[in-house]
This record gives sequence, structure tokens and C-alpha cells, in this order.
Amino acid sequence: MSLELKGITKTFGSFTANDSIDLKVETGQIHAILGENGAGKSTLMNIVYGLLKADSGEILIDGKKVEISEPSDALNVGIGMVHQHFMLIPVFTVAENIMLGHEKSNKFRVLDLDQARAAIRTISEDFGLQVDPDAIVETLPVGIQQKVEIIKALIYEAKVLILDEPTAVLTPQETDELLNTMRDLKSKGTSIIFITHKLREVRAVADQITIIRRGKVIGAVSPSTSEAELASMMVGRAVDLAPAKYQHETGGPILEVKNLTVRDALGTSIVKGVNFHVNSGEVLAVAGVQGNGQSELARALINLEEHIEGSILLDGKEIRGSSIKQSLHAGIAFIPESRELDGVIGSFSIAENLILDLHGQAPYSKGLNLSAKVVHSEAEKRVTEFDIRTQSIMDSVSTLSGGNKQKVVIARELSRPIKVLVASQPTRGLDVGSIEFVHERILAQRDAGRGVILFSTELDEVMALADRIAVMYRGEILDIVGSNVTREELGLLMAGITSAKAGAK
Amino acid sequence: PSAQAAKIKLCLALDTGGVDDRSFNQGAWEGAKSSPVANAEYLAAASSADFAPNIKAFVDKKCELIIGVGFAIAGEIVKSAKANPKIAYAIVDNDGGDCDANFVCKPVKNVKGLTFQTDEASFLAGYLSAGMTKTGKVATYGGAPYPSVTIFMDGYVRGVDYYNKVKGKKVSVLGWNTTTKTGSFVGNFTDQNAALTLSKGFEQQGADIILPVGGNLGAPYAAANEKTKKALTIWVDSDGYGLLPAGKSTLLTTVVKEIGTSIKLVASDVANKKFTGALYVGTLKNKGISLAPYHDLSSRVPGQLKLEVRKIRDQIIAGTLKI
Amino acid sequence: MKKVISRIAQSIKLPGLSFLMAFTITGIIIALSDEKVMNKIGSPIEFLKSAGASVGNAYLALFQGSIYDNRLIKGNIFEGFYPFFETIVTATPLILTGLSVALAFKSGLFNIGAQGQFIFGAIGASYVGFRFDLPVGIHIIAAATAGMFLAAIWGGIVGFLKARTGAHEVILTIMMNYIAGYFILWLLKTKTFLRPGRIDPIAPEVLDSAKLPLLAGENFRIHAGIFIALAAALFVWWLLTKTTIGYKFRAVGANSQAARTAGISVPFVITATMMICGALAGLGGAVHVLGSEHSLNADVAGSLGFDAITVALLGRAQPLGTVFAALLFGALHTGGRMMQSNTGVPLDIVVVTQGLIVLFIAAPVFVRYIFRLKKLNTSAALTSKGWNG
Amino acid sequence: MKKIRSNVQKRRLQGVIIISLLSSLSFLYFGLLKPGKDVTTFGFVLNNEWVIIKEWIIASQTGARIFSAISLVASALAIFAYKKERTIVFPVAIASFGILMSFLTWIASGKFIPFTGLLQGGLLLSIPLIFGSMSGLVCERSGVINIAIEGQLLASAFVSGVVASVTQQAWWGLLAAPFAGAAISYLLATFAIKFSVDQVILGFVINVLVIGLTDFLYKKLLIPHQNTWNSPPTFEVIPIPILSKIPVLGPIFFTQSIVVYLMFAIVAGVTFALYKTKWGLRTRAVGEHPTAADTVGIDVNKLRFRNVMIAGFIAGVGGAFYTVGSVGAFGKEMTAGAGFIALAALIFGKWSPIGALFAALLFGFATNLQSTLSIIGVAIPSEFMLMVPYIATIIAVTGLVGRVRAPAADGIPYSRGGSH
Ligand SMILES: Nc1ncnc2c1ncn2[C@@H]1O[C@H](COP(=O)(O)OP(=O)(O)OP(=O)(O)O)[C@@H](O)[C@H]1O
Ligand SMILES: Nc1ncnc2c1ncn2[C@@H]1O[C@H](COP(=O)(O)OP(=O)(O)OP(=O)(O)O)[C@@H](O)[C@H]1O
Ligand SMILES: [Mg+2]
Ligand SMILES: [Mg+2]
Repeated sequence: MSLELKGITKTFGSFTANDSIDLKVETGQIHAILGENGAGKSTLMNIVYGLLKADSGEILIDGKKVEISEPSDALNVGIGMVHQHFMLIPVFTVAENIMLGHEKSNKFRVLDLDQARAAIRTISEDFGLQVDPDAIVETLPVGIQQKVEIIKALIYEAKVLILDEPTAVLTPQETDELLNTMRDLKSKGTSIIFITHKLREVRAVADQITIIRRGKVIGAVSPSTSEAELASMMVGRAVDLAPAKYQHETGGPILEVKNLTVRDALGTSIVKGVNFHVNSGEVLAVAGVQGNGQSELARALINLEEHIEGSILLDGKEIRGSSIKQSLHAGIAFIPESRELDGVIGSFSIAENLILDLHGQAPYSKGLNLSAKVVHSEAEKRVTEFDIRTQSIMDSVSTLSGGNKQKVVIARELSRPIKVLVASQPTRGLDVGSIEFVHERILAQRDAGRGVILFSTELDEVMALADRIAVMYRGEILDIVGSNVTREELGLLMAGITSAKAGAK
Repeated sequence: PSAQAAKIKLCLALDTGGVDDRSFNQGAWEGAKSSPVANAEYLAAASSADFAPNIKAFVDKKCELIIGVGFAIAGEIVKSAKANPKIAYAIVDNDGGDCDANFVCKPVKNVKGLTFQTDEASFLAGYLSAGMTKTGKVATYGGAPYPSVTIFMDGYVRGVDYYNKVKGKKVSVLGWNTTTKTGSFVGNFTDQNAALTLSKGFEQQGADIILPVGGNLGAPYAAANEKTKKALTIWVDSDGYGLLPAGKSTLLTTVVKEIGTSIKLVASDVANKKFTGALYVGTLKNKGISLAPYHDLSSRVPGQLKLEVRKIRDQIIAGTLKI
Repeated sequence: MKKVISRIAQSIKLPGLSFLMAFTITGIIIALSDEKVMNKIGSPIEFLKSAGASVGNAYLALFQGSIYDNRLIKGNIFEGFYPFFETIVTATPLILTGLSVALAFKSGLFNIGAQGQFIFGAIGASYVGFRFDLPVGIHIIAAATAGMFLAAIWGGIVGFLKARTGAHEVILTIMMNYIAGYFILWLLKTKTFLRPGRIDPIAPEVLDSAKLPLLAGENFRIHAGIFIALAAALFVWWLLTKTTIGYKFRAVGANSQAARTAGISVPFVITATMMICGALAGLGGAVHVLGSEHSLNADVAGSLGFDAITVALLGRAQPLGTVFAALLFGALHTGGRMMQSNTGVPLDIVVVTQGLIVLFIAAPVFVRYIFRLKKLNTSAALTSKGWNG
Repeated sequence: MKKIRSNVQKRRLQGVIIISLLSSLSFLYFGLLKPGKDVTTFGFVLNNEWVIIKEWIIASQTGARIFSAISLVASALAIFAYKKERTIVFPVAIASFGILMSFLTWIASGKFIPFTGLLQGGLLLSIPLIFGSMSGLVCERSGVINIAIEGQLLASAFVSGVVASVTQQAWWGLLAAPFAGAAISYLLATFAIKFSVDQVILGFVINVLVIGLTDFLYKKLLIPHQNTWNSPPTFEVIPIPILSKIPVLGPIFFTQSIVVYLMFAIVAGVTFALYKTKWGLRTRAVGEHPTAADTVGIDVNKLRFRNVMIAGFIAGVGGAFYTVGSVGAFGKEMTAGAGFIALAALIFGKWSPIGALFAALLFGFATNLQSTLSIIGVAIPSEFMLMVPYIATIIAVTGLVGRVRAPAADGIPYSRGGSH
């Protein structure tokens, strides 16, 4: 089935998110769409899926014009979509999530979960997507949740499948699996629209690439185009894809973690007695497949988790058991995994967000009083310094694009005296331009003599930034290796297979 | 009196219960309406904060007699009376005294207190109940533990005690204890469902006569009783026989508090220029309170008991029996 | 200049239309419930005429009862504004309870407990007011402080329990309102509180030194409480926008997870907010007793704590908005009294009018829809944030 | 190093400690230190059920000891269960019952406790609360906050009273009431869903409007013409053959009016429908993550609208309970805040039908317990007795329930592209 878009235009108030976009996806083609954060990719896809209504333009399927004003219209004509933000009900089981919208009941009007389970099993087997139909979605790692999303789309037997940044939260292995699934689908005649910020993936599977910038189609290129060229087309300027990492002297241990155990609310240990340290002037990357305890470990470093045992020494001083505020003030900068939930307050202005953990300190406040003047002038400085793209520092953060939200978090965390930077998935969902920026900032911290702990599931990112790499597997640190490790070795470690190669401890 | 001149303007400042509370607000309003010498109007209050402005509104409207219905309004009535010595005032359930900082009170010339010795009548009701009960248990409960409520309950319990003393019987009263001042209450004056459940609780304890003191609260049980015939009801304030939509056949009597009569009395005093601030106390003697007829149940009340009740009433009136 | 006028016209258009609709609907109810009007149903013209007269009189009375009444002038034009001062007297405690609810909303809490907090404020103020003999200014301050203190504790209990156990503040405050209501009933029977010589539940009047000064002489009830209320509004505004504590409150209210991640203590914010809310509602009770009631009775809170919720929501949980909303409620209430006494329209109708005005003001989309105004945006500002805070 | 416990274990530990302490205290106080001197009589027979024991007379001290001992044993079992990291619900329930009974035998020394009546009365007091919280549940599970329960109950009580009175048929009243509840719901649904009005404001406003209008009509219509407009007949009790004869359970569950049976049916129906049917799955989806439901073709606002209407019907039956099920006349503001207690029960019960049912029952039982105690003449100031159900709720909520989580999208109007 082929899908063609003609002259799609969509405005939000005075802002044009899609400006007369033309696009054609041939039958059995994988069509990648590239573009910066906020370029209008998701908007366009939501229009195709019936979640948004275009101001003008038309959608053609196999050359015939179709009206899509509801998601159900899209489902009926054979369009399926995996959304950028998960469209799963966290408290439902996998089976419930998958049957939602096309439920089958038995003759007593009771939901027939068995049928859903069976259907899931079939699809799982066909595409190698293993999930437990009875698991509650919110307890699953995001990687598995993503699989559930894909099964959800496949169960409708979609002829055109839209994947909006499906790999943002996946590990390299999972990404490879997904790419294989995509190829598989393609071979069965499914057309796929694939949105991602990762150029490597695009070049690996796409048959055709369309680049969108500021709501307009900039051009269509073939997958043989170089990464650098793709990046510069997206952003409109040359992008440095591999940050320059200068060798330099590292200092002594600045943060030491001993025997650290983190438990969840049910008492199960998620992080199991880990030991590591980071030196000043060094980037220690903690790699691992999502769901192996990295998130909890990162949070535990500033005492965000409730049940922590063991010891965290910052510059020789025990900080385990102190309050979150004390941990931050002791000199840890924290970039949380989810900027929307933990990093920023959407309804607050940029200026207000920039003082979220600083508002009690001079010069931002004096006694009880917040000094609005200082807050604003400092905010102006940060906005310039960190290149936060906004009309005004008084705009609420919810109006910013993902990359700019992340810049707000980084600007806030790096503009106070710190000893250690803990960054959890700092580039998730960001476009190449923003990633470049974030990487530069992280390395700048290292070069300025601070310790950096980078939690990342991106192998490329880990390889590019780390001085040493700790690999987590099932709550334990399996090994700590030097940056000269190969992708393959790292991949094996992340899968829990210890190689003979010992790391530099 | 001579041929009626212009009617006087009689204004009622009501308490928060509203004009349709089947209790003292309603009794007062009905009395006022039926006064031949007055044109009556009223203002309802949403809370105690409305009392002062309501009275002030009456002063501005040139009311000639302003009556506060309910003890809660006493303070504002006295205040207004002192500021407007030419207007006649009355206050229900309070003596209308003006008290200084040391709580020494003296009467105000243009305020007439309308109070009621309600317990005299409920004493009779208690005696009657004790004589009528087959189970040896009777009961009473209130809407909320206000003194204007518990005074009924006090008299009732004493009436039963007196019967026990005289007859050497052991009739007990559930729901109120005159020494500890504790007992059963619904907690408000609107939750009739809760009142019904409470009444059933008394029934399960074996009480076969119940005196609810709480306006509308007693109505559902009175009605339900008509089918089950498990207990008799005694009503308060205005004769329940004419008031209750259902339950007449099990209505034993009513402890009547003639607020309406007292209001008509003040109104005619004002109209005839005989108004004074002298305290009015409704008693059995001046018929300000009374025990209503037994109506449908008259035949079931033994003649002897009727006689005794009448005798006690006379003793109270004569002052020979202190309750 | 033209621009300014059109801007003002724009900004009062929606509220204006909301009022118009509310008054139209109540007008219909008033006319239909007037027997004099219904008697004329046979002849349409007469019917409409008398309906118009009936409604017109009612609304005239509403105005005369709440703003200005020239019939009250005996020598001084000032006297005509008596009703307006009454409106302010009614609005004063409402401003304070409204602020209490509004502040809680800002921290993501739903304070249904202003009623109980108000009661404790009234108790504290009354006790200090009648029990101690203090110099004029100090007495007022001591009494008000005592009220605020008790109420802050009462509110703080809710905050503490929520912070400690996670129990929902809506349940806690509903239950604590009932408890406060029964508590005051009991208290007023104790030797300490029962006015000597009285058996009905009323406390002694506060001493003159504890009474808030009257602002316009003996003949008007308006007292200095309004300044306290306005100062409290200013305080809340200052707290929320200018201080670090208010910043923490708003941060927790807007996204408690992010606030926590940034080191703000959520339990502290919950407890502190509820204490300040308690103090505000308690100040309302204190001002009510020291300003206009002078003595404590069981019904002292009326429904002020519940009206406060509507007032706060109508004022969009903003201090200034709350002040205006309280004044509006005060005006409707005092005006309603005149409507009741002059035209026999019961107080219940005023309640209905209040409800309708709030409904339409809260539903701009609906008003636009009815009047076919352009810009039918579907998103509406939410003041309350549901149960998850 | 301190041992770290999970939150569940923490709560269990808290529960175990409280229950053990109370059991020991009750044994000490009621059984040893301050024993009742007289006998306590428990009555079990209410109507004409089969009699196994009619009355049970026991020396107060002995009884208190027996029941305290039971609760001590149950506490020990609770400690055991805690150690084994198993649920402590059952031992705690038994222990609580033991403590309660021990308290009753102690306090009613020389008095009579109509045991069956105590439970039956508690149930009757909680009927409107249960209907109310089911109404709230159906709304809130689909994402619409319902503070208008009070208004729904009151309006439907009014309408059912008037209709039953005019027709002199309780059935007509019962049939009309749900439509009154639904009419209120229509207002709620239209403004909340179609015009995106803040649902909390809306709920309060609707309550104000209903109170105002019913007060007004009561005064203008029902008082002057009470025989025509306000004398509804009430439903007779329908004893269920055989079942109604079972001691204790019979009078409580099987000797009730149709409205009470409807309550059981509705709770069972809502529970089944919510967790087992397509409607329930969609309802819960729409309340948790409406956008997700939308993407699979569910019309979010239509479903919400329909559910709010259903909620109105349910609350309507609860309103009818007041007039044709129990009281037999409409009274001004007769719901007396039941809507708010129902709301509290819903939250207390964690937005689950069974949870809300038990929360409402707890409240009703606590209310009737305090009535019973006041009737037998407990010398505690009445005002404090009246606080009992509210204090009991606070203790239960803080001690046993703790943090609750509302449906994630509760109270947030849904519009496409509005929020994400
Ligand atoms: N409902 C809305 N109202 C107003 N503006 C919106 C809305 N939805 C999206 N936008 C704006 O439209 C622009 C395009 O957003 P869109 O989500 O399509 O970007 P995107 O290309 O998918 O970005 P990303 O790579 O970050 O996912 C952004 O500037 C966004 O802020
Ligand atoms: N958890 C808490 N418990 C009790 N009081 C607290 C708590 N957190 C803060 N406070 C009090 O609130 C007031 C202001 O809070 P806080 O000290 O957090 O402000 P701050 O200016 O941000 O602090 P800092 O300058 O230390 O960062 C202080 O008086 C403090 O004592
Ligand atoms: Mg996107
Ligand atoms: Mg500080």
C-alpha cells in the first residue's frame, strides 16, 4: 500500500508546524524522515493518523484520496502508528493494552483475554518480540514497552506503519532487533515511515530519506548520503558528529561508591552492592541495557531513592542518607532521565526553572525574598550562554522543544559550583544539533576537572565520551573497562557475558 | 379593644433553621401570620452573621415590633433595642436582658423576653409515657445537644422518675441522662435517615414510646410506625396531629410550646399600646405550654392515668409539685 | 485611548455576559414563582408587564441591598452607601477563607477544611478576647494571633498526616470539619466558654479592647477587618510571587516530582502550606468574631468555609481574584437579604444566582458558544488539579 | 546498618504493632484492671429468623477476656504473617473484631446490645453513601471528577419523593429518581466535557444549585401541599424466602427493601463490568490515559459523557432510598452531606468498588455504633460521641490506607492535541 501526502499545512495559532508538505511512501518501502526537534515530524504523522486535523492538504492511499479525521479512520484504511510518547496504559497488562479498542468478549460479555494472549503469542513468535501478556506495563522496562507498542500496531495488520522515534529508548541490541523486524515487515509488503534522530539507523534500513526543517520539506535524499551531510541538511549548518576529546590528566577519586544497594518499594534490591569511583577530570560511563538498575543507581547518588544502603563518598565525605537538597548542594549536578517529569516544571517560566534548586541561595534570594532582578538577569545570561532558543525568559518551559528543555536543565545544573556531574540519558530524544551541544558541555565539565558519571544506553555516546566504562547487568557492575574497548565487546558485556578482557580499574 | 385601627408592622428575624422547620421558626411565623392586629413578615438567616443586618433591615423598614426567633439572636436584638428605644422588641427563648462585663444583667425596657418552661409539659409527657409503656422502657433523643433541645429531654426524664417514685416502678428512659447530661443525638436537624435508624435502635432496645426533639427528624419513624406499630411517638413544639402527614394513629401526644400564642400576645399588646418589657414565661399555668390532646389514642390511655396527669398538671400550676 | 477602551471592553465582555445569563435565568425563576405574575397568565401582555415589574423590583432590591440605597439618606449622602459597607462586612471573612483555599490550590492541595480552621480561629480569638484584659491594640493582636495559632495547628494536622502517611487531604479535611463543628458545640457548654447567666451555647462577648475599630462610626458595621483581609491578600500574593517559600509551594503544586528532584522537601511544603492555610482561615474566624460578631456561637462559621471554595475557584486561586470574588459573594448575599424582605424572593434564589454566576464565569467556552462569539478555544484554565495534586 | 523494609512491610509492621498493642491494652484494661462488674447481654434475633441463640448473656469480665484473648491470638498470627512477609489482612480483621467485641462487652456491662440490629442499622446508614460512591466511581474511573454526588442524591430524592407522592406508587418514585440523577449528570457532563469547565468548581456549583432549588421548591410547593406533593409511600421489606431466616445474616442482607437489594446488585454489577467487560476496560483506559485510548479509536469524550450519565442513574437510586426506601418524605437538605462522605469513601476505597463499599460500610457502622452506645447510656459527652465515625475514618485512612492514587487523567478535560 502506498501513502502520499500533498500540501499538508498545519498551524498552531500563528505558528506553522507543517508548511505545505509533500511526501510519498511507496509500497514496501522504508521511508525515513529526519529533522530537528520541533521540525514538525510528529505533527505530520499525527495528521496522517487522524489525531490532528490539517488546515489544508490531502492524503492519498494507493492514489485514492481518503478522509482521515479520526484514528479509527486511519486504522480502517490500514495505517498503524507507534507514537513518540507511549500510548500504553501503565496500569494495564500487556494483553489488556493490546486488546483495547478491538476487544473480543465471550458470550457472557466477559472480556476474552485468552484470545488476546494467543494473538500476542503469535505475533511475538512471528517477529521475535518476546513479551509476557500478563505483565503490568508500568513494571516493564521501556524497551519491552516499546515492543508492546509495536505488537499493538502489528495486531491490526497495518499496511502502512508509522514509527515515530521508536529507537529513542532502545538499547543497541534492541534497536538492531527492531531494524530486523522492520526489514521483515518490509519483505512482507508493509510500508514503513521511520522517524529517528540516529543517522546510523537511517542509513542502515531506509530506502528513501526525507528531511524536514521548520515545517518544510528540505529535500529527499538516498541512504547513501553521508551522516555529516544528513546532519547539516537537518540543522542547516555543519554539525560535529564526533566531539573532539582531548587527552588530559585525571585527578584522584572525587566520588566513591561502596557497597551500594538500592531497593524498591517492595523491598527487592534493584542495585546490588555496587562499588566504583570516578576521578576528577574523568568521564565514567555507566552502560547497560535499560532496566538493569542504572536509573535507580543514578537517582541514589543524590538520595532520590527511598531505600539506599551502603556508602557514597563525595570528596571523602559521606553523603548517603542526607537529603536531596544537601546532596545537590554538596556539589552534585543531576540531569534526570526524564526531563518532562523530573527535570523541569512545564508551567513555570524558563527563568523560574533555572533556579529550581538554586532559589534558596545567594544571589537569587536574600532571606525570604527572591530577587526577581537577579533571577532575570542571570536567566538572560544562561539563555545566551547555553543557546536556549526562546522568545523570552518569561515563556513557560512547556512551550520549548525537547532539546531546549534539556538545555534549561543543563544550564541550571552547570551554573552552580559542582564537583560531580551525574547525567542520566542526557541526549534521549534529542536531535543531532542538540546532542552535539550536550556532548560539548559534558566534556567541558570533564576538562574543567570535575567528575562526570554518564548513564547512557547509547553505545555511540558511551564510546565517544567515556574515559572508563562500567557495565551494569542485573543490578550489578559486571566490569569496568577502558575506553579502548570495542563495540562488540561492550555489547557482549551488556548482555551479561563477561569477557576475558579485564578493564582498567 | 375598640374597632381596629391600622394593623401594626410585625417583623420576625428567624434563626438559621428556616421558616419551614416544623419547629420553633415555623411556629413563630404561623403565630405571627394569624395575628389579627398585625401585618407580619420575616427574614430568614443563612448564618448567625445575618442576624444583625436582618434586624437592621427591619428597623429601616419601620417595623413596630421586631421579634427575634431563637436564643441565638438575643444579643443582636438587645443591641438594636438599645439603639432604637421607640421600637418594641421581643426575643423567643431568652429573657432579653442586657448584661454588663461582669454578667450582671438587667432588663431592657423595650425588649420582651418570651421564655417557656417547656420541661413542665415534657414532665407530664414523661409521666404519661411511664404509665403507658408495656416494656418498661421509653426513649428520647435530640437533633443536636442544644439546651433548648435538652430541656425537653430533662423534663421528660424527670417525669418518668416521678412516676417511678410514686408508683414504685422501674421504667427506664433511654437516650438521655440528666446527671451526666449525655445522650443520643443525630448531630443535625436534617438527616432523617439517620434519625430513623436511631429510632430503630431504641426500638431494638425495647423502648415503646419515643420522644424525638428535632423538628422534622421524628417524622419518618412516626410514619413507619403506622405500619409496624412497634412504638408510640410524642411530638414537640406544635401539635403533631395537624402537622404530620403520616403517623397520626401512633401519635400519643405533643409537648406543645405555644410560641405562636406568645407572639400574638405581644402583637396585641403593641397594637393596644400596652407593651412592656416584662418577661413572659410560658407555663402550664398561662397555657404558654401544654400537653396536647391524645387524639386517636385517647381511648388507649387509661382513664386513671389521664386523671393522674391532669392532677399533676394542676399541682404544678398550683406550685405544690416542684419538678 | 480607543485601544484601552476596547481592551477593557474585551476583558469585561465575558464576565458581563455571564452575569447577564445568570440574572436572566434567575429572573425567569423569580417571575414564575411570583403568584401575582402567574395570576395574569391569561393575558400575555399583562403577564409580561407584571413579570417585568416583579423581576425589576427584585433586582432593584438586590442593588439597593448591596451597593447603594438613596432611601437610607437622612442627611448625609454617605448613608446611602450603608449597603455597600454591609457587603464589605460580609465579604471580609470570606476573603480570608477564600485565600486559605486558594493558597492550598497553589501548592496542589485541596483544602476543604477552611470551615473547621475558621471555627478554631474564632475560638482562639474569642477566648483571648473575653478572658484577658489587655491594652487596646495589643488585645486585638493577641486575640487574632491566638486564633491563627489554633487554626494553624488544626490545618497543620492535616498537612502533617498527609506528609507522614500520604492520607488524602480531601478525606481528612471533610472529617475534621465535622469534628470541629461538634467540638465547638461541646466547648460552648464548658464553664470556661459558656456565658454566665445563659444556658444556650454562646460565649461571653469579647471586651471592647479586643473589638476591631469601626471605620465609619457607630451607625455602620464596617470595621478594620477589611484592611486585615486585604493585607492578607497582599501577603499571599507576596508569599507566592516574591519569596522562596512561595516558590517552593508553587513548584510542588505544579510538578511535585520535579520539585523533589531539585531538592525541595515536599512534606515540608505540604505541612507548611496547610499551616498557613489554617492560619488564614483562622484569621477569618478571628476577624469575624472581633469585627462583627463579638461573641462566639456554635454557628459562627455558617457556611463560610464552603463558600470559600467557590470563591477561591471563581477567583482562579489568585489573591486579587479571590478578593473580587468574595466581594461579589458578599454583595449577592447582602443584596439577597433586601430582595427577600422587599419582594419576598427567598434566600434560596440568591443561592441559585450565585451558583449560576460562578458556573458561567467558569465556562467561558459555553458563554462564547451561546453568544456565538468567535475564538471558541476548547482548552480551559484549570484551577484545581484533580486528586493527584 | 539499619534494616531496610519495603513500604508494604513498613505498613504491615505499623499495623501489627498497633493491633498487638490494642489487643494487649484491651485485655489489660477490659479484662483485668477495670473489668465490668455486671453481665452483658447480646441480642441476636431481630425479626422472625431461626433462633439458634436468642440472647447471649455473659459476665462482662469473662467476655472481655475471651474476646481480648482471641484478638491476642490473632495478633500473634499477624506477627507470624508479617515475619513470613504475607498479607496480614485476615488476622488483623479478626483481631479488630475481637477488640471491638471486648470493648462492647466491657462498656455494655449491665446493658443490652442488639448485635444484629447494630449491623443492620450500620448497613442502612451506609446505603446512600454506597450509591453515592458508586456514582463517583463510574465518573472518576473514566476521568471526570464528581463532586456533585450530593446534588445528584438530593435532586433524585426530591424527584422520587414528588413522583411517588403524586402517583402514590413507590415504584414510580424509584423509576423517576435515576432520571433526576441523570439530569444533574447531564449538566455535569455537558459543562465538564463539552465546555471544559474545571470539574471541581462545577461539582460545587451544581451542589449549590440543587440545594437552592430544592429548598425553594420545598418551601413553595412541598410544605403548602404536603399531602399531594410530599407523602410518598415507602417500599415494603421483601424477605427473601429461606435466606431471610438465617440468623444474623438474614435480617441484615435478606430482609430489606428493593432499594437495598439494588445496592448489592449495583456494586456487584459495577465491579464485574469495570474489571471484566469491554466497557470497563475502555472506561479505565479513558481515565488513565485518554490519548492512548483515542489512538485505538475510542471516542474518549463520548464514553466519558455516557459514564457520567450512568453515574447519575446510579446516584438516583441512592436518592430514592431516602424518600421511598427509608424516610417516606422529602426533607430540606436531607442528604446532610452524604455526598461528601461518599466522595471520601471513594477516595478511601482507592477508587475500587469493593474498597468504596467497605469504606462506606465502615462509616455507617461507626455511626450506628456511636448511636448504640449513646442509647445504652455511655457517659461520654454527646458531642464527642458524634465525632466517632469521623475520627474512625481518619484513623483508618492514616493508619491503614495511606497514599492513594487517583486515575491518572481524573479531572483533566480531554481534547486532541491539548495535552500530552
Ligand atoms: N498542540 C500544539 N499546540 C501548539 N504547538 C504545538 C502543538 N503540537 C506541536 N506544536 C509545536 O509544533 C512544532 C512541531 O512539533 P513536533 O512535535 O511535530 O516536532 P517533532 O519534529 O516531532 O520534534 P521531535 O523531534 O522533538 O519529536 C513544535 O514547535 C511544537 O512546539
Ligand atoms: N524539611 C523541613 N522541615 C522544616 N522546616 C524546613 C524544612 N525545609 C525548609 N524548612 C524551613 O523553611 C525555611 C526556608 O526553607 P529552606 O531553608 O529550604 O530555604 P532555602 O532558602 O532554599 O534554603 P538554603 O538556603 O539552605 O538552600 C527555612 O526557615 C527552613 O528552616
Ligand atoms: Mg516528534
Ligand atoms: Mg536558606
